[in-house]
Amino acid sequence: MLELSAVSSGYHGLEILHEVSVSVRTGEIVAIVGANGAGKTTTLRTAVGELKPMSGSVTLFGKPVSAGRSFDAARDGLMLVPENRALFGSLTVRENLTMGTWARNARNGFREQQILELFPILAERQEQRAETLSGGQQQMLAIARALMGAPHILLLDEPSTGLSPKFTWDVFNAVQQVKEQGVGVLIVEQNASQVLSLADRAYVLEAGSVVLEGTAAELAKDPRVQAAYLGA
Amino acid sequence: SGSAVSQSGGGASSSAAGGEIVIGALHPATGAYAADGQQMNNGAQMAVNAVNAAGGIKSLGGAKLKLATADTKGEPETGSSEATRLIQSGAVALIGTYQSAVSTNVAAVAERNKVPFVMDVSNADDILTKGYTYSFRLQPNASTMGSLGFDALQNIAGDAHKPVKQVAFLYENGAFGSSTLASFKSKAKAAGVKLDPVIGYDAASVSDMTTQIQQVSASGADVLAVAGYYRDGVLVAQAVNTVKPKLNAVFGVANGAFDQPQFVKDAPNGGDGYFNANYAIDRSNPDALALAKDYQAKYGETMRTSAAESYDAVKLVADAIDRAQSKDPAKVRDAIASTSYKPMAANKGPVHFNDKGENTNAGLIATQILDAKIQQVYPAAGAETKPVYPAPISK
Amino acid sequence: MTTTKPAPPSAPPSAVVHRATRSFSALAPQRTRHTLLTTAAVLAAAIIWAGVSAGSGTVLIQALVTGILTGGIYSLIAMGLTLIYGVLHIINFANGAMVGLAMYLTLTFVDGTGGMHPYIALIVVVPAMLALGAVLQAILLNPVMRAPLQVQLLITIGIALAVENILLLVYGPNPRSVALPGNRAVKIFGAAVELSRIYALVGAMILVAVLWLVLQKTRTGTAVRAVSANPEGARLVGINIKRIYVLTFAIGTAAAGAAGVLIAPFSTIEPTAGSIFNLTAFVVVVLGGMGNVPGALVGGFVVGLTEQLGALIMPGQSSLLAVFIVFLVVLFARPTGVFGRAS
Amino acid sequence: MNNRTFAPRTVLQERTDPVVDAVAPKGAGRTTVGNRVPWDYIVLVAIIVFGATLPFVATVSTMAIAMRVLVFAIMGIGWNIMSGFGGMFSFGHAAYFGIGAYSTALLLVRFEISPWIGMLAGMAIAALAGMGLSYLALRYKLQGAYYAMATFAFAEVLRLFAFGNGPLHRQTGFTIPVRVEESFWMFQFKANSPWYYWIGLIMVAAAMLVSIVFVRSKTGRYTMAVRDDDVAAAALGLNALRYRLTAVAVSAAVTAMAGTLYVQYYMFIDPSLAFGPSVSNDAIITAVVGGTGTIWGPLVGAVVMGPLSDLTTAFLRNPPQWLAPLAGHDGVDIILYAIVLIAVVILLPKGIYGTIRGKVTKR
Amino acid sequence: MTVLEIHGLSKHFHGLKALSNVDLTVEEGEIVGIIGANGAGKTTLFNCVTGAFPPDSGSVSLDGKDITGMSMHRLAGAGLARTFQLMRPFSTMTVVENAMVPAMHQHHLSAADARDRAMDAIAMVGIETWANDVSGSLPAGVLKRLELARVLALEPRVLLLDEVLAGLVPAERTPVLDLLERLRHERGVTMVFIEHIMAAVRRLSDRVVMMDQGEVIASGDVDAVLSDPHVVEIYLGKEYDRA
Ligand SMILES: Nc1ncnc2c1ncn2[C@@H]1O[C@H](COP(=O)(O)OP(=O)(O)OP(=O)(O)O)[C@@H](O)[C@H]1O
Ligand SMILES: Nc1ncnc2c1ncn2[C@@H]1O[C@H](COP(=O)(O)OP(=O)(O)OP(=O)(O)O)[C@@H](O)[C@H]1O
Ligand SMILES: [Mg+2]
Ligand SMILES: [Mg+2]
Repeated sequence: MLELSAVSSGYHGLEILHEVSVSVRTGEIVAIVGANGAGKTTTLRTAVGELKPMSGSVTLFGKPVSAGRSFDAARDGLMLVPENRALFGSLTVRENLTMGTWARNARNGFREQQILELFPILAERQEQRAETLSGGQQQMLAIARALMGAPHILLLDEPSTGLSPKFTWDVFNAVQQVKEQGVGVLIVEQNASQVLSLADRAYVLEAGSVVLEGTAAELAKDPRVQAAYLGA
Repeated sequence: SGSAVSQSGGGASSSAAGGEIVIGALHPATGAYAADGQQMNNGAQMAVNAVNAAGGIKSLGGAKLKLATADTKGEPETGSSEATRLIQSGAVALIGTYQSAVSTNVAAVAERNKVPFVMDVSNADDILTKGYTYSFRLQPNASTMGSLGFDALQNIAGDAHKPVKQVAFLYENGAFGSSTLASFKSKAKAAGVKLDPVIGYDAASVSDMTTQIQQVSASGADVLAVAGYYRDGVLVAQAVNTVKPKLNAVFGVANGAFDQPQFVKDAPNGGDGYFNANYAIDRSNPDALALAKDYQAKYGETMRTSAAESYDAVKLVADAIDRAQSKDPAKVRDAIASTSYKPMAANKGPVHFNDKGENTNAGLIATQILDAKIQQVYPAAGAETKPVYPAPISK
Repeated sequence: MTTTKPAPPSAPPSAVVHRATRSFSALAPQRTRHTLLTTAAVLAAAIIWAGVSAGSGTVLIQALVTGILTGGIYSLIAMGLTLIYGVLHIINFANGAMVGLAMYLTLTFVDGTGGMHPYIALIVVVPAMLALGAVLQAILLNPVMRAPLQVQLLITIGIALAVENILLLVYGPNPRSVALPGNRAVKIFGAAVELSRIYALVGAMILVAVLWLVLQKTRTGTAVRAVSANPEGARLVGINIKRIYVLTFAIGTAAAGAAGVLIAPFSTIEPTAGSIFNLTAFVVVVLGGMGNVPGALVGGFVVGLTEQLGALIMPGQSSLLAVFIVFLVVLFARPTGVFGRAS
Repeated sequence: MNNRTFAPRTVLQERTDPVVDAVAPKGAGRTTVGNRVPWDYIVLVAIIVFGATLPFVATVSTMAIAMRVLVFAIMGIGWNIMSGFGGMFSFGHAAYFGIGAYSTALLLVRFEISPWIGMLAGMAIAALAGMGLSYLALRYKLQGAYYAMATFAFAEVLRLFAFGNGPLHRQTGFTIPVRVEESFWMFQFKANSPWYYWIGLIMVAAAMLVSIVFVRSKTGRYTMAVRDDDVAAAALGLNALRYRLTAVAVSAAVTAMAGTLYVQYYMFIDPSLAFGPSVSNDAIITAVVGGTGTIWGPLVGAVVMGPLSDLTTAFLRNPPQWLAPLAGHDGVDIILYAIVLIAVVILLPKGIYGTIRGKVTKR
Repeated sequence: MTVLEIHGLSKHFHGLKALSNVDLTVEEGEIVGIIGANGAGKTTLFNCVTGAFPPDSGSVSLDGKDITGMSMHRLAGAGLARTFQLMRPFSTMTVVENAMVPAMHQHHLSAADARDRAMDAIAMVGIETWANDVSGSLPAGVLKRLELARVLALEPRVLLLDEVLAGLVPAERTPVLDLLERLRHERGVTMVFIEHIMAAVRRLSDRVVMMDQGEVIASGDVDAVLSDPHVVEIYLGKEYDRA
């Protein structure tokens, strides 16, 4: 279980997150919704140790996640698919996937075969260099790469950005399958209506603070959420 | 190595007013030419010690000499600013600097500050063609070495009844190599000796000379003359050993390698038979041999000619101060201009400066490596042994 | 070390075509064939011209053979440089100094063991240089890995100055040498060649093969390339990138060390003995495509041959002039190096 | 081309930080072009006035060091214009320095033409050469280290060309003839005359002025936009090539000025002094130690790095007790210099001025 | 009047056909939506039109003048502007300075005037709170809108928008959509936009073009295209109706 308790965090001494508490258990999907600049990305980056919290604590299965050592978090089964995807551009699709297994150790999880079935286009483009993939293809590769690491907890930062509607569904279906494999998923999404129908629980983040939390179904009915995130 | 050297430079600034007389020595103590630079500082220090031990400058009441050394790092602008510093801290005269580019700068500083500058080693002709009146040179300049070198070669070959017919000339394509080539060439032309092929190379970057030696071999030349520095000299020897051209001699013209003790260790076959016509310690002069021995004892390595030149430069300046009976640089300059100092380096007679500041008696000797020893073989007057010509170089 | 700063934002968006992308990946066959054909044609013309200028077949063959052999030496020296640039984006100005240091270590080894074969020094020198490289990266360079190119360049300039002068301090300024037992000249098509230089060429080839295999075929090698491609992504999949940086700089330094050992027998060993190759090594690296290990071998041959043939074609000029002209032409014609891939 | 994610392009600034005075970080009081007190100009005038008094207080050997500082400063300022503000990493600034030096020397020595004219000629030639090279390089999309290497090679080609060229006196180079009379027109004064320093100071001031005006100008802003993202700039109608070439030309011309000052003061130039790699390194060291992409960085860098080697040498000439065993060993001063250089760069990767300014404007 | 005419445009990358024989005509004041699966070639189409790289074959004309392969900055000067799917801010500059660049350059404004115009553009897209932040460290959604603000400051006649709504929450999308409609009505700006958000496609487009594997496979009225079974199958997905 990933747990952020009362985490404050930010950049260059500037506090962006104010005492945010978020938790994800294995086998559940948790969504974070919020406007631009609300601090969603900051939350995820703090969770994996890319950012050092100013106060509060981040723990993964009870063990603290040490800041500056996000690679250790990955090794312990915490994987982030960042907003900018951070693919290995000059490496091939296949090599990107191989690198995904770097921290896998002996964990069970998706097999390469399964992942390629999930993302058939990647199977076709195995020898293509990642930087020449289209935007959407890159997004798929980024998710696939993270899955190769057999994470216990998977963090997704706006995975549907730039994806076609069909593929957004495909990705969400994949997320569902990932969850069924026992992985905990923390997903940040603009596409609130879709993500709330997918998630078990959700948080609403505004200006660096959690303003609402609850089951996804409850939140989807909340008028404030409907106005801000579900409207046209 | 060289550790005992430069402390003496300390505190030069305080000395101007006191009884000590400061002579500034500018040499490359670091960088690619540090080996010579450090030796030259040692040589200069030995001269200072000798003068002081003999009672200092007599005409000034036994005033003691003091050497202020400065590391030029082989950079002309450092040479220039260090020269300025030495002059400001009271140096009566400067000596140096081993590299022509640095000397060019120091000569300008000396001229404008009206402080005499005696070049121990610096061969570019150019430095003294500017009408400078405060700069002097002990060492033969590059073109003198070219022409004297040719004479040496022709005489040695002639004495062995195998007159030179065709010379292949290999030179580093910088100022030194080029001016040596020019004067060698005009002498050769006058003597009716064919100069072919003439091959230049970049001493700083060359890393293999086999092709050049193959060219020499293909040309049918009977002598290979080489004007270059140490590292490239070793490369020449390696290539000669590899290609084995049919040559009567490999003949260095002011070569930086062929008369170095280290060359005997570094070159294939110990560089056996290699000639070099170069400015050198005068082996026929017992004082010079004694000096070299002292040096060996004191610093644990063989004294290089460059160190002897520095020694001479300091002694010459000391003598001039004595005769000038003054620490005034202008008076010292006049005394230097009328010197007749007898140097440790091979010379045709006492040092005599012409109005350009060149030592008209600057001379050179030829050495040959025989039995792993560098032996003076020319001129016959001071020779330690007879030259072996044709030399056994392509065994 | 913990960081309070965020990871650097992703690199800025690129121009349409990435010339600066390092090219570890497979070669684009068509472009490469085209390039090879052009290269072959230019080479043939240069050979004929040089042959005519030289007027002697032996000289020409000697130039070609020497060109290949010196080219091997150059690529040997450039190998560490290209690796370090490819992964760390550091223009390692200290590469030459490291080669020089390795020569002195070889010397010390040979002297200290009472004249053992210098190549045996590899067993000692390579690990020593590996360790040194690791330490330098860990202490001096890792703290500034996010800083721009010139910051790291300056640190390597500082390292070079320090190493050279420490050598001067410890070993003194006099040139030294080590002898290679059994070194002698052999004839190849009438060209005379020292065995030691052939060994160096063979060493260069083995080194290329080893480095290439490691980078392309091993998991760690792929990780090295992954770090080079996107450090943030590498961290996120669990790679400790600082460790990879250290590893890479260590390997690069060890490669310089191996080069130093192999060329020591035919070099004059001075504090600056390695640095004189700096210029040439830069050229080799760029010609081969920065970060492209096999490319460095090709780049070395190009430089070696250009130098030799250039000396025959333009006697009296510095042979480096020809090298730099070829270099500029190639840079403009094939900006990712003769062997690099145009993305 | 959807590869924003990758694009390992070399940028000369750390991206998260503002680099130019005109660009302050969030929340900070902003100095913006044209609407506040022109501090840059005021500071510049103060520096000149203050700096001009140095010859009255300093010893002659200090002045020799001060001259080096001035030469470094001009080179660093020049380098910073194209590499700091323009984002094109020049690893061969010696080319422009050397062109300035050689133009001056050649015209003076062979044709007795005033160094001032030589300087203008040198600046023009350097600007043209820089533009020519950069046109080719940029046309072929050389970036980052590749561009750096092209400039490096260019400087080397010039060095080797001068090295083998008769009319340029090959390796011997040029020596400026010593004149009997002092002369402004011929830029020659008696040894140790403060005029060298004052003229050099004016050159530095001119270089600074060019730098400030450039950064504050529209062209300067466009140049920085192109540096940050050339494709985006082009999509907004900016001719990226034009602004890059402008930056190169200005940078080269400024740097050429340093060549003139060098030649007239030291009275000697040869191929390695003019075009050698260490000259390029000096320009880079000056700018980086001071702070790349900042207006005042190169000046600070010159003041720090110019005297450093003399300081380490002097320090070891009379070392403190605990260092005494090291004294007298040649090379220790250089090792010390190297250590200081490395330490400064590691501790202050944004340069001395860059770091201080970052700290000050943070709150 | 026809503003933009694309004829027979093709482009391939190492044997991969990214565009083949694409034809597209855009009338003045029209808003055309481009949809298509990821990798269909939409961005490549923009790239070829705006001179980011030359097409292999085919032609593009603006106002009847051939502009094929014309450089990007000249096209921008001629009034054809684009945004980037993957944002490209001038990262050392603040948001307002980013927008000042085109304002100064295109319209020769003084710095002060340019700042005013830039502020207007920034306000229009709703990111004025970030105006003085350095753009290198902005959240993605702000950068998206900065892309838009910059081209607004340029005041082009023809605007190519590459997924400007991606990364915005619905509440943030609405003002942008309003803005785009206003631009058309008030300034008569012609627009071609790539978008995966169907609500926006429906609201904005006069006409929709569906691309697949480098080809235009359907074109016409929004509802017609979006209900085309083939489009549903390959692009919208079976679940689309469910949403
Ligand atoms: N590297 C950085 N340096 C300084 N400030 C930053 C940095 N990255 C983000 N910020 C600031 O942190 C705040 C929150 O940003 P964050 O990226 O977490 O938002 P977000 O909720 O993910 O937004 P979006 O939906 O647009 O991705 C913003 O105000 C932003 O300006
Ligand atoms: N520079 C390039 N080199 C090689 N292939 C490329 C390059 N740019 C794009 N491609 C390929 O061309 C195809 C079309 O890419 P494009 O970016 O135009 O897709 P898109 O329709 O914009 O997709 P998305 O909706 O995901 O952004 C993709 O298959 C992509 O892999
Ligand atoms: Mg975000
Ligand atoms: Mg796209």
